[in-house]
Amino acid sequence: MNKVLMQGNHVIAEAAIRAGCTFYAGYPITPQNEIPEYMSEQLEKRGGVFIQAESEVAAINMVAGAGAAGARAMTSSSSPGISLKQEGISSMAACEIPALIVNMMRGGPGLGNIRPSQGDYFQATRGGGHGDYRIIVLAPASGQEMADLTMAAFDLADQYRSPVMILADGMMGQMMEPVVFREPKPRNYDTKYAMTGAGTGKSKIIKGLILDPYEMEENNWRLARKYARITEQETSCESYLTDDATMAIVAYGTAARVAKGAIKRLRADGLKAGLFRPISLWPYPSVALRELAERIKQFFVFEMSTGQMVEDVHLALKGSADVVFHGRPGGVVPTPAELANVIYRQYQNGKAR
Amino acid sequence: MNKVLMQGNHVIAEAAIRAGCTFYAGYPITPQNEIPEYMSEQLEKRGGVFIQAESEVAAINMVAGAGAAGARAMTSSSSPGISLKQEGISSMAACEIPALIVNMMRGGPGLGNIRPSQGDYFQATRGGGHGDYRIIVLAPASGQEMADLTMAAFDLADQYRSPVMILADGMMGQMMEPVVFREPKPRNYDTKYAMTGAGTGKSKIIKGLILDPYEMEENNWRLARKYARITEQETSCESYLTDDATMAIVAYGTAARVAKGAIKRLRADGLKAGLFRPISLWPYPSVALRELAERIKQFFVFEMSTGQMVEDVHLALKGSADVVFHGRPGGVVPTPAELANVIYRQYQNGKAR
Amino acid sequence: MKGKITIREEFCKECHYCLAVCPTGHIAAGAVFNSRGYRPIVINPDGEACTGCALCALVCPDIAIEVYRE
Amino acid sequence: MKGKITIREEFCKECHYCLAVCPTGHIAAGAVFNSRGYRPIVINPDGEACTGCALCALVCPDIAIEVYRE
Amino acid sequence: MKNIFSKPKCFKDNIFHYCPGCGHSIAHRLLGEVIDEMDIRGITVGVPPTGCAVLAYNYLDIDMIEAPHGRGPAMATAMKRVLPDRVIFTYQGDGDLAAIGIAESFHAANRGENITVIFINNCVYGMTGGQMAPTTLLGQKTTTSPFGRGATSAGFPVKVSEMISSLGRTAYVERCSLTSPAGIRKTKKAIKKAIQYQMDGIGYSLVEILSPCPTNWKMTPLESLKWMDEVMVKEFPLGVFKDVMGKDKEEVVTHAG
Amino acid sequence: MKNIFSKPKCFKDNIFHYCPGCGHSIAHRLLGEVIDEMDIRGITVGVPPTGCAVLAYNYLDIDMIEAPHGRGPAMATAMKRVLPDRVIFTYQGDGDLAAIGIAESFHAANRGENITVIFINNCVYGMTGGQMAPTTLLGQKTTTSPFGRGATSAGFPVKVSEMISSLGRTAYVERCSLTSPAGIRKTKKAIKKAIQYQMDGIGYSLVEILSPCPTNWKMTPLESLKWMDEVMVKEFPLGVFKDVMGKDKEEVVTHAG
Amino acid sequence: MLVKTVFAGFGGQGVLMMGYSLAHSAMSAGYEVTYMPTYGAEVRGGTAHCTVAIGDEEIASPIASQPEYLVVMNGPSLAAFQSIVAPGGAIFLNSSIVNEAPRRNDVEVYKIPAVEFADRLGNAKTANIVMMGALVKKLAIIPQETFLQSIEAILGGRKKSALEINRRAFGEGYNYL
Amino acid sequence: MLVKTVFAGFGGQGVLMMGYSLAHSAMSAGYEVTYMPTYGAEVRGGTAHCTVAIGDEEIASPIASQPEYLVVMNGPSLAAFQSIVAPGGAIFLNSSIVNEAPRRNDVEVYKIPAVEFADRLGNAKTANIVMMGALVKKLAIIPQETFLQSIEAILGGRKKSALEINRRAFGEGYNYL
Ligand SMILES: Cc1ncc(C[n+]2csc(CCOP(=O)(O)OP(=O)(O)O)c2C)c(N)n1
Ligand SMILES: Cc1ncc(C[n+]2csc(CCOP(=O)(O)OP(=O)(O)O)c2C)c(N)n1
Ligand code: SF4
Ligand code: SF4
Ligand code: SF4
Ligand code: SF4
Ligand code: SF4
Ligand code: SF4
Ligand SMILES: [Mg+2]
Ligand SMILES: [Mg+2]
Repeated sequence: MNKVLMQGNHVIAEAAIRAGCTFYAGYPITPQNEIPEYMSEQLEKRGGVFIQAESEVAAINMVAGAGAAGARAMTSSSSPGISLKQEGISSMAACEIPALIVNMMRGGPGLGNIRPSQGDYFQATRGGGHGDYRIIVLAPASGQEMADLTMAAFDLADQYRSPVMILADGMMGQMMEPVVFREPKPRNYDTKYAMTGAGTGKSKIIKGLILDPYEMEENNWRLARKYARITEQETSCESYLTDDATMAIVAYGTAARVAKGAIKRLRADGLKAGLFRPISLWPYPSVALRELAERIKQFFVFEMSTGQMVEDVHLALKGSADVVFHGRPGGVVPTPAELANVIYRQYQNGKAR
Repeated sequence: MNKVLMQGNHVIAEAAIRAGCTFYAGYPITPQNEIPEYMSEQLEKRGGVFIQAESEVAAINMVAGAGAAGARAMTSSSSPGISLKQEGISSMAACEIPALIVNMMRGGPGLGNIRPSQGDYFQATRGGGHGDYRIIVLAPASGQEMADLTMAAFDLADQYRSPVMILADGMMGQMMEPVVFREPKPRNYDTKYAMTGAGTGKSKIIKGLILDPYEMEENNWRLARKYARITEQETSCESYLTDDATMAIVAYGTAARVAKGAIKRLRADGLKAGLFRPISLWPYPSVALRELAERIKQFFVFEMSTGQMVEDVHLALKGSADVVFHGRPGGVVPTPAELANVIYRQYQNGKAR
Repeated sequence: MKGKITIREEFCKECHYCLAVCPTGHIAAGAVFNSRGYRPIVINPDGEACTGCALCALVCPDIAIEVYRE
Repeated sequence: MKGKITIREEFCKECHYCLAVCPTGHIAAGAVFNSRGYRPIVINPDGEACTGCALCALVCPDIAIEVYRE
Repeated sequence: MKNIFSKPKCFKDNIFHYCPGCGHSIAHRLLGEVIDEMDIRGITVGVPPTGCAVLAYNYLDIDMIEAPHGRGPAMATAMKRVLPDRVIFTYQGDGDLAAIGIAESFHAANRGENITVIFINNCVYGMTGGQMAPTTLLGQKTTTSPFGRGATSAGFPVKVSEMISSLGRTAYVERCSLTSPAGIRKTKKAIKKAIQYQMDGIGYSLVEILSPCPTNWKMTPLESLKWMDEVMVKEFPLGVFKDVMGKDKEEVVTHAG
Repeated sequence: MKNIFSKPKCFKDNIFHYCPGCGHSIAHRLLGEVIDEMDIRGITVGVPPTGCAVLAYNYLDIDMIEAPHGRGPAMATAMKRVLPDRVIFTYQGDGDLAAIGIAESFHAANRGENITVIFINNCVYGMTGGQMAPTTLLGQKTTTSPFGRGATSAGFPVKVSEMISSLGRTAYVERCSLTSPAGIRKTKKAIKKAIQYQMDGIGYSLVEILSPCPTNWKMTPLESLKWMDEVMVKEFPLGVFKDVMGKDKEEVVTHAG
Repeated sequence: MLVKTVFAGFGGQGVLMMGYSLAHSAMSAGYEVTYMPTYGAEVRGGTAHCTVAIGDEEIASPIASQPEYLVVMNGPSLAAFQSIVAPGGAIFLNSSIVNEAPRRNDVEVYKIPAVEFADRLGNAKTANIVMMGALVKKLAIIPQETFLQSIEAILGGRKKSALEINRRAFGEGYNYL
Repeated sequence: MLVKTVFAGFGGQGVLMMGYSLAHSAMSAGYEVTYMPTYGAEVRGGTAHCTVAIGDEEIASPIASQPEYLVVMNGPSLAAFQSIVAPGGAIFLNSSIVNEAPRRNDVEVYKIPAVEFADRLGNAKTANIVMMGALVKKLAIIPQETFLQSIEAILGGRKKSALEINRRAFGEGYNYL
């Protein structure tokens, strides 16, 4: 097994190519420029198509075209660029076009800055676009997971004919870690829908327009059932040191890494802390969290935002446990020690012991 | 008081002009074309500026420019067009530029159709754009409210230096009802920030870029405090026949109208139904709903979507009452009788009596 | 008779492009509504014979005319 | 001496545009780093006198040169 | 007697949803005839627009994928790059191509994507009820230019063929009109040539088709044709604007036929 | 002795964040000098881009409002319409103007908005680390064209001045270069004229400024100037492309100065 | 009280105007009222229709599922809409154009040769006003004069003579039943 | 074990390369490792820096708050970063360029005249490798040879002679302390 030291952005790009991605379109934006840069060189060398699109809007629609034409296709951007893709994403969800969308989040709203942040959780999980739809959102917390989830994302996209998003941030994108690229699954999905010309058979249509409201309603429920199926089958999370824990931090991505560091310190200081880390942000691992809440009654939600995922925690727990929120928005990544201090202060009066 | 019979779209446009709106930019899309059409004629006649923008993206940024220049400015669109405005909205929230954005929702996702729908609730209330921000979202349920809330929206926008959205749908936009235009409040707000040239004084900057993450973090919390202030002061809702009710429908906009019709029927059939109607969707009237739940333990959430606002109901109630969801997505507006039937079936076994 | 046309009455939308181009006056405006609210053209009882030139079909936006020739 | 320049050392970024245009060779590359890691230009001890032509300032991207003339 | 004219083979037999006298359905038919004649139904993918022609797939019996308003060229770009041996065309209105989609149109053309753009210029946003389009004529009244389009606030009509043909890597650009049998025949020839160029790998082609929208022009169909011949074509002269295989710019004829 | 050259009065005294030899700060200074000379600091509003010049407000002591990437012309359009007696300019890079913002740029120009666009062409996306821009030259290596820009996949460089000047309602378009004292003086004159035209109500003006980006070109500053004079200017010839008050197109000079 | 009326016909038959005038006059007569037109591209080519609801309290939904009244201007509209009329309701037929008879036998049917009347008045376009005369009479909740004033308010600065024709058209319908 | 090292200097001094080579060799030596560079426009003109964390279990955060080691290639970087070093840690100074002495007296300070060494080897650009020699020695967790192999792996197909200079530069730093 070949371990390589690679920057997160490169890991995603390389994993994508290994997973059979043959089409990339994107528009530069920090902190994810290394993805298009890598693609511009590697796809060209390895027989794929790289297009630097004129905008994020063009990029997402190119990816829709490539995905509809049967290619494994992807785009990547960061927060403001992802906002521009929302009509396209909604349209792809409606048209059920598989593709990978990467969001390396940065500080927002607006231009904000280019530091790591988690302010786009709502946008990713609630549909920043219009209408009743969801996309699968995966949040890696290490270089290795960047590789693995990128490959998994293409499979999920194919399996459910849906756009899938990798939601990470500037730190995940820029950091280098050792990574092992696993063998991707063979692409073994029905692609009969693909727009390749009708041949001698029936012609195919891909569309989101359904003028009749009752037909549209039925279609909305059909999609809703698909989303329910995904929720049942594709939810994933990690529980870390929760077995004996008296309180659990809930955090994803970069925040979860910081939390792990904090947990070591907290345990050294006598607070039995654990971590519940959602890996799929949509579907949210509500069931697993609820199960955990049967034993643990103190949850400390930590996000690099002013509080977004915390809503999913509340929705999962529905009042069955105490939930405290701590946020560090704007591009700040606190140190494990800082976070441990906050948590320690919160629970030191024996509350959570 | 002069009562006029006017289409919802025209009501909004007229109310806006009366409230001092002097700038409109927008791009055609059904079912809100009558807003730009009205504006193209009336603003021209009444000394304002109408621009048919080249796209929704251009329109929102024009409105940002006009708002920043000190004008009362607005744009309007429907679902797909609103998706395209998300980067602009996030940017305006970051730059704290006041303006009115109207979304006459239609069936989605994607192109969908042009019938009335409520599938953009998440997008409107959770920030379809990137980063930690909120905009005020108002949901009128009658022609009169279209007029009143449009005027109120401009005041809120000025008071909080924030984009404000009117979230309605094709039915609200197309339907005619008698309306009385109230006298708007005088525009009495600090507009020192406006980009009018520095004169002989200090120059001003409007920006969302804050490269230093700690400064950005502080800014995010400052905005969060503003949002908390709005939540405290600007939440609004209507309670209808809830005093003696054993169950309450929770619905907004068009759905709430249908619900009112259903309630009459249900009460005739012996089910003491009431209605809780959020008028401000963000900030959500959680406190009022929670108070209601001290007495009523059965809530029936009805949306013309597959279920979006229901999350806010859960978040407000945190398990303290039973919540049932009923959705009619895709452009369907059920009749009051249909809705009454569903509710009756749900609660007839004495559960809610 | 060299040519012949058949009119697909449900397709015709009464635009009268065909009338304007028919060199022989073979077509006339109709008077009877179809189910979609249009009055399809009819063969002009007073017109000359159809030459099968197909000009009417060429300009017809609704493929409402089929043309036959010997 | 007809002219004179002063160099704002913290502003200079060592691009040497000024060197390239000074008609009198009055400017020379510097050797000492400023706090921002650049070596600002210096007055060339071997150069001719400054004429105050201001070409150096005109091309300087960093407004690092002020020019004086009698 | 032999049938010498009926619907194209690659057509579904649906009644068009278009208004009486609308040019869209003529353009559709011509496309269909070309696809038949070139025998390319099986390898062609069309990208209809958001606009009145959004339902083009109800008529053309070929693979079709809807594009969000204005984004057809971006989609088509990707499809052609992924499937270089297929025939890919977009079909776009003037709002779609020249307003919301100008960026995608400009850049696909500038890149010289080997696709074909069928561009229906009817001076108006048809589908949404007759608002001003980039191509609306000066003085023309629409629902959003109730006093007539004024250059000071809305600018001059956008000349798509002129602009696109000025881009280095475009191969073939022609403007045609549907007002007469000759114009219709010429349009068909242009479509065929455009697709042939694509198949021969010569590059990006655009056929601009002046097309009546009687409904929103508030004219009868026949009045519409007259207005096109007398007024519209003055602003949008017909002719070949670019043909990298022939002379660079044919004489510009100002009337159809 | 009299000070005959120091920072413009309308400048804040901050050290530029630009790289050594970057042309942005020269353009800023020229703008500042023009604002001083025309005495319009108090009535001017600038719209800096998303790009290396996003922080222009750290230097120019005038009212400034940041535009989302590419949207400056839309913002400026509205500001000028709302405040017709103010001087409104956008300041935009080639990515900002010609890639993501081409639609807003094209349409603001086509409407003939009475604004001034200062357009910095440095053949590259500076801020994001040197990716290919619409203006990148054929064969030029960038971080997203590692084998050099190829026409077949990326098309020819976009000629902004040429395209904008072809639009009916634009008033004044000139391309200048910062490679020499004469070029810099000419650039300043162009900026001044552009703003004068705006103040006189003559209409839309655009000054394209060829500007070095040594960092992303991977050259020294002086090498950059040489490359501009020897290579870049061949693709982007200097001169006045449009001047509705003078002759329509001055002789196009191919070298700065 | 809550009365809903659906108007249907081809575009160009003044269907939306009929609904609007009813809603307007009902408003003037002091009722709560909603008017809901068809909208968007679907109007194109096909049939147009609209719904007016008149009530004495706030009207829940402007969309009629079971309207008490249906005014039908052409054959296809009869086919499309007759089934939705509430039992015991009424259908008003523009019998000049609609030859078919309604299949429904649980509703009243009024046949008004509106085009003939209108033609006789010299303006075929007023057929819709003729129909309104009949409808307003049967509705019996809006005073004749209120309706006529609404029509005049809506048509605004039109020529006196045109207004006069409308008054007479209305009268023909009103008196026909 | 968890050791964090911050490298800082001007762009062009090979600062990112130092961090990368350390991370790479630590990975080869079997450790968990993260490497975090500065990124984005802030690199421009200013100082560049990066952080390497080496541990024997999963590393929580790649961002160093209190690094044990600081390698400083120029004066401004010393000013900017000296305060963050953990008490008891160490600062490695490129003393050829950094004239200032650290203010900290709770850390060890190693001054390496790296540019002189590098100049003597005929390639001033290898000053960073000289520094690495000193650092790797003091870190004492990565075998010399492992580090040198990493350097060679990173530089890839460079000329033998260049690689040889690097080896010697490394040796100079290693043996200097
Ligand atoms: C993002 C978005 N904006 C706006 C619309 C509404 N819309 C649909 S078609 C259209 C314009 C149609 O005009 P044109 O492209 O000229 O085509 P035509 O109908 O005239 O053939 C508009 C504005 C939409 N569907 N999506
Ligand atoms: C919507 C959006 N997309 C992308 C970016 C990232 N971005 C910032 S500046 C820039 C391009 C800068 O290039 P250019 O406009 O040529 O300006 P320069 O820096 O070269 O002066 C890009 C792609 C962004 N901030 N927002
Ligand atoms: S085929 Fe020719 S002659 Fe016959 S009806 Fe048509 S146009 Fe007339
Ligand atoms: S051209 Fe076609 S649609 Fe028009 S009237 Fe003739 S047959 Fe009918
Ligand atoms: S002012 Fe002229 S002579 Fe003096 S230093 Fe500058 S360029 Fe040289
Ligand atoms: S031109 Fe300015 S910045 Fe460049 S070297 Fe000379 S003084 Fe320094
Ligand atoms: S609105 Fe115009 S373009 Fe659309 S179908 Fe009708 S005539 Fe054709
Ligand atoms: S990257 Fe280029 S454009 Fe940006 S500041 Fe540096 S030199 Fe100037
Ligand atoms: Mg059109
Ligand atoms: Mg640039």
